[in-house]
Amino acid sequence: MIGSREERVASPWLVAVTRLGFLLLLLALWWIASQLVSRNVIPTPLATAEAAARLWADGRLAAAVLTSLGTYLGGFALAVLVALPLGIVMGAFGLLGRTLEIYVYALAATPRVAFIPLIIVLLGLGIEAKLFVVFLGAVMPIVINTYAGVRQADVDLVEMAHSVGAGRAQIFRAVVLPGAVPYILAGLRIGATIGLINTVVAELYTAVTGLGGLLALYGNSFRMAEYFVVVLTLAVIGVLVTELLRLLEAHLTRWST
Amino acid sequence: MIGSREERVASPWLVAVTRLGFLLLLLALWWIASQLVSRNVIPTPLATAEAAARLWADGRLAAAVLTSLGTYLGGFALAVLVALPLGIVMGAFGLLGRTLEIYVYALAATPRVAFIPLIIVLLGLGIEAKLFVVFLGAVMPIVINTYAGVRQADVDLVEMAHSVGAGRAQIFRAVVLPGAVPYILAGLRIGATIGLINTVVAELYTAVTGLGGLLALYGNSFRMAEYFVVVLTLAVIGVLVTELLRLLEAHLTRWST
Amino acid sequence: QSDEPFRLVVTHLEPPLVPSSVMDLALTLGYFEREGVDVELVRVQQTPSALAALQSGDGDMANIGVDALLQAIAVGADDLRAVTSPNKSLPFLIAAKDSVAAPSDLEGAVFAIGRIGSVDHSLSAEVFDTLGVDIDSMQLFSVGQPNVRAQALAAGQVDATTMSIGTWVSLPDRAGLHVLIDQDAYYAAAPVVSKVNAVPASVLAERPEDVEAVIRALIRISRDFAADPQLWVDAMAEALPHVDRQTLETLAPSYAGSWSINGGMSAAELRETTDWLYRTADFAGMTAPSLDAWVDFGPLDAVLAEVGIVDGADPADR
Amino acid sequence: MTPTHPTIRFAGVSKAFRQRDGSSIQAVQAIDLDVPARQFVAVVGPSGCGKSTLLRLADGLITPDMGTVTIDGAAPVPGPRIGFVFQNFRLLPWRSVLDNVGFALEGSGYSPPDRRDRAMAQLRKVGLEAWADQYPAQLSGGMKQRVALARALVGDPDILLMDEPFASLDAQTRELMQEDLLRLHAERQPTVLFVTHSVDEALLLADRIIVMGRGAVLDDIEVDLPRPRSIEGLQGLPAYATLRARLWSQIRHLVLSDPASAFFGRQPG
Amino acid sequence: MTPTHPTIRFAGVSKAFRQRDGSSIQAVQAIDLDVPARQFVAVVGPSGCGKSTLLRLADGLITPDMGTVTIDGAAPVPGPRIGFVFQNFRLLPWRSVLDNVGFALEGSGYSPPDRRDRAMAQLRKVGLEAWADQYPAQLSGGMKQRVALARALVGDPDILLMDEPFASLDAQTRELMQEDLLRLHAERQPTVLFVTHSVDEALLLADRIIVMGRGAVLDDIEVDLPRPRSIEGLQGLPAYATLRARLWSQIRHLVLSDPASAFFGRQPG
Ligand SMILES: Nc1ncnc2c1ncn2[C@@H]1O[C@H](COP(=O)(O)OP(=O)(O)OP(=O)(O)O)[C@@H](O)[C@H]1O
Ligand SMILES: Nc1ncnc2c1ncn2[C@@H]1O[C@H](COP(=O)(O)OP(=O)(O)OP(=O)(O)O)[C@@H](O)[C@H]1O
Ligand SMILES: [Mg+2]
Ligand SMILES: [Mg+2]
Repeated sequence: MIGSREERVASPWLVAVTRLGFLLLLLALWWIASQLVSRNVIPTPLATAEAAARLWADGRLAAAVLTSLGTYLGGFALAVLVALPLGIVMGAFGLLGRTLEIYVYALAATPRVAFIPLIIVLLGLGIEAKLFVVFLGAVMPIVINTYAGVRQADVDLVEMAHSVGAGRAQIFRAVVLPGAVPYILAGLRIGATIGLINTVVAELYTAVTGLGGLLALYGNSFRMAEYFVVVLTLAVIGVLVTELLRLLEAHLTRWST
Repeated sequence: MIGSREERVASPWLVAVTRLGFLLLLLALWWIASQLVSRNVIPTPLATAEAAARLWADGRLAAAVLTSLGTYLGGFALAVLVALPLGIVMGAFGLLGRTLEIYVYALAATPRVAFIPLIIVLLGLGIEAKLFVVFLGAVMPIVINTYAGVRQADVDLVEMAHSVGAGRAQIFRAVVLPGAVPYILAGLRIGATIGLINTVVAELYTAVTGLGGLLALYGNSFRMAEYFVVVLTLAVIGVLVTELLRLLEAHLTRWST
Repeated sequence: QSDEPFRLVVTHLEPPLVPSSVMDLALTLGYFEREGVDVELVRVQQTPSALAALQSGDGDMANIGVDALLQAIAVGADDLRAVTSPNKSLPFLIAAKDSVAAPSDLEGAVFAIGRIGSVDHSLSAEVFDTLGVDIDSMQLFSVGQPNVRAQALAAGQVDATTMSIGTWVSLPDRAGLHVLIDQDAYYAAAPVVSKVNAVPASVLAERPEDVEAVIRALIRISRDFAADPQLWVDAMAEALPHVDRQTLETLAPSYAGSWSINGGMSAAELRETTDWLYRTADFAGMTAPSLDAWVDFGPLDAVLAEVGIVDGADPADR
Repeated sequence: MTPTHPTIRFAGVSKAFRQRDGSSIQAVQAIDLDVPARQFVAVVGPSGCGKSTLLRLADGLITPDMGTVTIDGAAPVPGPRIGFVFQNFRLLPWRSVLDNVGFALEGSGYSPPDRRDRAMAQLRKVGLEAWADQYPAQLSGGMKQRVALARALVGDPDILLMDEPFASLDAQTRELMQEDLLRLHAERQPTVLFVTHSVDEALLLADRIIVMGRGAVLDDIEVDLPRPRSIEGLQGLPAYATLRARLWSQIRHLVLSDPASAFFGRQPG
Repeated sequence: MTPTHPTIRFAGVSKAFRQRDGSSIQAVQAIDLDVPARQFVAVVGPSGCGKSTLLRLADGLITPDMGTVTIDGAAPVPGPRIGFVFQNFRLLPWRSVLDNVGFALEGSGYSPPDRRDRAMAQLRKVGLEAWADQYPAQLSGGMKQRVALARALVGDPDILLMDEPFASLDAQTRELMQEDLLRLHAERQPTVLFVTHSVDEALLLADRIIVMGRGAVLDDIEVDLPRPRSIEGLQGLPAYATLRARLWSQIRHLVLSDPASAFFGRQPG
């Protein structure tokens, strides 16, 4: 952060206003694009709003959102439960970390689609398979960032903690984790966005349900206004979750001026 | 990092040995899985090795790797070129960052597949569309981590830089960026892995080429040994790129004991 | 005429084990070349990508599903026209677990479809209907892509599903599975044109000779294969060295009547297909277009005038 | 560069910091203070009384809530012409010792080799020439402080703002550094604000001593001792003993009269 | 807890640090040193001579390359019974002042309210009771140092390792803290290793003074001055003047004789 220490916090009101301004700009661009691109590939904002009202009224959108949210939040929660301890352990035990990291990266770099046949055989087409696909997508960024955060722990503070006789667990809880919070939260943000993407992937490649199912339906029948409604719904879910994470971060780093 | 300051660096030899040991463990598990899972869904390691030799001999794998690498590295490079400045600017100008962040998260949370029809209409089926898909995947983690890293800049050091009369650009170059290096590198790692995944996605959804093409080909015709060869090739590329990033990180953080 | 290669978009990644392989083989066997057209095959995974390619100008002709073409035209892409069909009847079949001995056993069982309202769903419903089985008595499970459906069946996650014969024969291990309804019975029950080659109006206007040359080449190769199925077996064996020759030998005779010798465009069949599709859920509330809103017989008729119509093969009624 | 001799002026300056619980701490309160050109002013006062805040205000690093800070009539602009030694060193961990010192010159048009030479010369003056290529993590506390000192001095500043610059140095090195600082002041005559905890150090170095307490200036003492000064020389002078006693009792009074202090009301031991 | 009175013993202890360029710095070299139970030992010496390293060795935070460090015959085990005041404070930025002090008790079986009470009592002793709920970023340098002091003392340690614990305190607060430390030592008689840059402070507090130079122990001086001591009281004693002069010239010699020092060969000013 640059600028003197004192200019650091933008007022929430100002932020709201500039965000709104940017939204209007995006809407204008969208409208222009809808006019320029031929063949109705891009629906107008108005047509999209109408489609949204329609989908909301007949309850389809809400039902799909609920289904997808269940998959998404479940898979993401699993990913957090696995990734945090794994990242921490990898960061804490240097040799273990260095041993596992290449396998973590290898797994992270392998497309989820590639595992779909295997997942279907082992987990079927139902919620287990979907949760696993979401989990696979969200887990890696959290592991990678947590690992990086733990390795960045302040050696002076760790030495201080040793000097008061703190055990490994306590050093983690009191020194290493609080220091890694900004990393972990950036990892959670990335994991949350990728988890959402993978929710759609899961809904397309195992039993077709939820928002992914709607996407396929409207995509294949070229109902672009409805299609855009689904895409925007996904974007809104993404924003809500990452904003919640921002609040969490603000809470966890309230000590910094 | 825990343990006293002195235990921090595992010898490269030891790391190589434990990695190899873990690899053997994985191979053993793979072999067991290939025996247990019915219907040839999992080929044996041996069958996979034979398929690899075959694919390598007839030049198909090498050609696909070259094609995919071109797309991958091109798209990733684009992502880095856009994401670093964007993340930095968002971190530097608090209001701008707070304004844009929700849109960045929204974009990050929207499945790439959802944009494919639009991308094809606007950019066609060729390399431009592919580069763009890779770019879209890799850019977000880098932006998010760079943004987080820049915001974590040490306020004391920034104030010191102000006191010697450093300008914004210099403060960035000398204080903020070096401090954000671990964040940026974790972001690059995640971006690199997602970029690789998106390379495959791009190759599946636009003109089918490269490793993504092979994956679809062997997947659709259930040639699992060949399929595994492609998956493993992707994993190896992921490992190579992230190891290169590790070397870069070691170079950039050589000052830390 | 353009010096650019003529880009033919196909939705398969290697010559498929069905008659639409003529597009790949016409290239490797030099049929296009002989007709004086420089064809470049562009491979995509699915019909939506192929359609988008036509719209972006990155493809000149695309082999796509009729349902997708009609959907696209319905929402405004009204300059696309079907000009020929090398694979009007996709050889679909219904495969099932051995425990499902007869279609009636499927009541209460799990049947996998692409998704509610998709073509495979509607077609299968039609097929079951003629056999006196109500598809709604089954648990329908939306599973998406054909290869995923096949995998789900192989993994025992569903009891039966529709797939193409090509997918069926490439399944590596069919133990415990069998064909419940074969492709002939399937087509007899649901005789609709499934795929056509479509071109945008701009290509029709700017490169008419190329369009005709492509159609001519496809007709010529289809006629050669119909005359001597062994030709197809040889060509496929060369193109797909990993496929068991025995498989090709078995498949070849079953395609005897499937080659589009006259271009595969029967006005009556196309009209029926339109009507049928517009009765399915995906087209609910829309009115069926007239034939000339999505078909252009012009190029095909020009070709047929030159090469003649073979009687007793696919009808060329207008 | 030829030195200029600026005047620092605080006029009614107040500065508060917000605290976690929403209340604020008045770090500096209604300060009126003129530091004439070339003057060497020491600032003493109990822990937390606002000394560091005063220095940051003088450099323009923070802006007052009320009142104005001016240097020769204009708002202060931080830069190498104002050397600042921070209480907590603030070295860039990713730069070598040499490049940390050179950092202060980067905005000011020196060529890189020039910068190196000047930084190296300054390192020599603080006895760390041999450490030029090491990183801060490898230095002892006193060595870090000397690097920070070198960085503040390398730009030939016209104003020196020093926050306990010798606190981490051993007695002897401190004495030698004090000598060097006195020589520098005699030669180039920068205007100096020097925070120290040592009354003796203040008396040795300063023309004038400001006593701060709870954010305010409580006393302002002219040090009319003859120069050149040395500890030994001073100790014989009656004026020195008087001043020392006055300062000592001032601070003692401040510490013992602060109801928030643990030493409130305690009798001298 | 009832105090125990441990003996610290260094036997042939050497410790080197690797440098960037591959060479190493011999921070501490062949040190033989016995600190008997209850003794208050001050360590003085020029910047970078290995004082902080000696303390870290005594706490078991680093292990010697050669030789052994023992406390009552066993290898040292860091914990709240050994209080360590670090030169650079090392407060946890994400914990309140109170919780920073309480941190030293977390491994040792006190109940949370007990911990709070003890930490609060200790904060009161350093005059920061009112700051208990603030975070370190809001403290001045001297306040941070006092929090670090409170943390080291809160466990009623039997051994105190203090690295310039009063360096950031104003003269008066420092004097009061020195009194408190002397009282504590008289009452509980912990074994103390106390690094300081002030010869006067060493003479005021210590039973014995170790002079270090370039990693080695160069002198070991018994301080046979009567207790209780005070600066004023000491200044009249001839023994004090003798010791002071001896120490002063020792360090001066060390600083001026180090060929790596800027002050090498300089004549006393
Ligand atoms: N972590 C480290 N890595 C490399 N060198 C180190 C490290 N810690 C200390 N040193 C070196 O060891 C020597 C002794 O350092 P130490 O901190 O013990 O000095 P000191 O006597 O405490 O000095 P000061 O009074 O300046 O604090 C110094 O030369 C220092 O550069
Ligand atoms: N960034 C900050 N946020 C909140 N409070 C602050 C901040 N900086 C200083 N303060 C408060 O302002 C007061 C004055 O602080 P300052 O650092 O100027 O004291 P000081 O005289 O330098 O003390 P010391 O001698 O201990 O360094 C203190 O009460 C301190 O807690
Ligand atoms: Mg201060
Ligand atoms: Mg030290």
